Amino acid sequence: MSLTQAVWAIIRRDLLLAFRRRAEMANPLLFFVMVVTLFPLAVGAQANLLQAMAPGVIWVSALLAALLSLDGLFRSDFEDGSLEQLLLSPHPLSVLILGKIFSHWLVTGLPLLLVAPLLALFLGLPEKAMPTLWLTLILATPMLSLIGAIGVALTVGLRRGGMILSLLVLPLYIPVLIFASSAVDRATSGLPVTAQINILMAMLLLALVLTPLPTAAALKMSVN
Amino acid sequence: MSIIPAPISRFFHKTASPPHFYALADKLIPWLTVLFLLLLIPGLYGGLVMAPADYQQGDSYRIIYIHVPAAWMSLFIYVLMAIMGGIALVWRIKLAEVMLISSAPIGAGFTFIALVTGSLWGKPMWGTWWVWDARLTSELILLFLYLGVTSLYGAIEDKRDAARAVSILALVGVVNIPIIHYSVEWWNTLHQGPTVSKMDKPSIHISMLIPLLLMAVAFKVYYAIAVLQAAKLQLLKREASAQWVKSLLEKPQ
Amino acid sequence: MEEAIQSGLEITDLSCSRDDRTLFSGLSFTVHPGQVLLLEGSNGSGKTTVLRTLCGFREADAGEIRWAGQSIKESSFFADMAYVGHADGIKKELTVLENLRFGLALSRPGHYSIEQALKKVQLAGYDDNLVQTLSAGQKRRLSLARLLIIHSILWILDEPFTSLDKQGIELIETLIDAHVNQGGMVILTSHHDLSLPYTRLQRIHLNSCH
Amino acid sequence: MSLENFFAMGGYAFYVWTSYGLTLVVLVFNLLSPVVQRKQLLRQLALKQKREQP
Repeated sequence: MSLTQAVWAIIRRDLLLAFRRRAEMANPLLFFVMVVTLFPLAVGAQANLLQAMAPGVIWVSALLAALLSLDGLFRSDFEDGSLEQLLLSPHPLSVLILGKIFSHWLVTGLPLLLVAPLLALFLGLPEKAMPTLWLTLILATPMLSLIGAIGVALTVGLRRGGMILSLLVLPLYIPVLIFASSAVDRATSGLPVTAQINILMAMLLLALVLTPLPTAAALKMSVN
Repeated sequence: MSIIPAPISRFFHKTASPPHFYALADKLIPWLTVLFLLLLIPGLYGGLVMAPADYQQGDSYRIIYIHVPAAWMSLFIYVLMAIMGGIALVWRIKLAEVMLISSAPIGAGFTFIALVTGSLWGKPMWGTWWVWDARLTSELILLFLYLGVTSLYGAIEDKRDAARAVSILALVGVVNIPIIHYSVEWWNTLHQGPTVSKMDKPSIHISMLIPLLLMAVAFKVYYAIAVLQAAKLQLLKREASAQWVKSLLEKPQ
Repeated sequence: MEEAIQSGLEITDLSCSRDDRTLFSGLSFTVHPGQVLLLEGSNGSGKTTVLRTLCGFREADAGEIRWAGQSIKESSFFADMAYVGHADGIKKELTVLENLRFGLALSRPGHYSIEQALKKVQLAGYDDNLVQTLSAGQKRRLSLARLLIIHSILWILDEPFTSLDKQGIELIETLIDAHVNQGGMVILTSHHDLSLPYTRLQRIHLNSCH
Repeated sequence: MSLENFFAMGGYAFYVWTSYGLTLVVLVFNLLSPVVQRKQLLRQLALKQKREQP
């Protein structure tokens, strides 16, 4: 069948799987909310302090939640042999992988948008910063999935890949963290954020083009 | 491979064959050591004795002669590792894999030196051991990248797979380094204002510059020696049952 | 089947090592249309590695694999083959039908419809059952049903008879026989001896080189 | 310039000499550890070879 059909089939199957394992899928989201809740408890509940920290806190928590969810991207496919079948498909692996990453983002990245207002409420983030928070989440969470996919692909064959995964992936997340949280930070004080948003968009395009290839190469190495 | 003329390609394959390279390394190391000392001694003398004290920072600036070359080396070695990774992935040359993984601890060492000396230099200047200065922060992230490479290589049991994984990682890392560097610079100017970093441009006088360049070249030669030593070890590990290792063992040491 | 495949699969001088140990070396064989190749050997003799090298998961240290007279990277090899390994590539949270449809989507359609294939492996009527409710033998048969619905000339099967009972084994043998009769090829490893006509069956014994 | 002045480094002796000392330690370690490990490996391999073909 055609490549588009194959990619759609992958997306449909992964969404269906996520739906059947929904209890598991909610974990990163809960983790995200819980990490954000910990901050006021640790640093004190002064409104101005929390508000100043809010963009950073939200983005660090989003990064950690993304990291936690990454393992689900290829793990079960690796264990039950589906990954081998994916490799044997006559279609280009890097495109098929994009389908997997897209559905992973739909399941783990997109829900962050839904809880974002809750967090803004917790941390006293001004309402005028909400659109920017959403925009950065829309632009940056796909990047977290794309970049993270390289790391998971490299470590999926390891029994204790988790620790190494964070060592590999977190440094690569730093630019995303810097620009996304700075955009939200500026939005809270009503400053323009076009520069940050443009950079995030450019980085997203770059990630879309550049990450599938190394991910495919790494998966081939892992299946070996 | 076909783009490269046959004699050149043959030359590379011969040089890159493990026994040939092993012997070549043995021949090169003494010469490189002499060259290293010829650069190091005048470099140190010029830097620690001849060069005048800085009018603002006094003698503390003399840390520059290791801090800056080490910082240069840390980037240089990572880029070199990525090139080796590319060669290893495209042409499947075992030597490139070996050079890549041999470089990692040396590069991490230089990164560590750049960090610690930066902090030791910062203390008298800023009054604290650590400032989130752009260069130090980038250097810290670079250290994480190096540690990622070494721990990934260590974690994968089959060393051929491990070399492939590390090659991919080094290439991904090298694409990210400019992005990380740029974003950190940008973040730094945003949050701190440009006054902090006197460290980047001390008023450089020619008598200060020459030892700096000597030290920079000396560090490069040191890297060549260290990487050859490490590569000899890695080659032996990877090729332990090959014929050339067996005949090497029979020769009287 | 297609004319181009007349020469089948040719392996010359294949060798493979892991870490420092040679798993096999100088392995050569040819599989023609209508033939079954049975790889035999003790545990650890590299049977699975041979199959995984053929699938392109592992790179051989030396040697050549040719399909229809061309090196496998240039030929239609990956579109013409199907593989069932130890892990059968079946999702236990999906139904029988969903699994097969997904398998079909990744590849080209073959001789049989999903319905026919399920009947052939005696899983008719299980369409909407979740795979996790099936027995181990049924799962095995489901993974083999995938071979029937996608276009595949060469089957590569790693221990296809594990967790199958006597009837199950006979069923798979019938399927293999039918596939070979239509000009297909099969390479498999098995502890169980095949009851196929001797002319069809080629055996290769891998003795581990220590 | 006296030797004493040289070692005092204008009052920055601790920072300067710690930097140079640490650098020396790291560089020497990275140079010698593969040499030591290689010697060990060669010894092991030689022993193994002797065992296999007496």
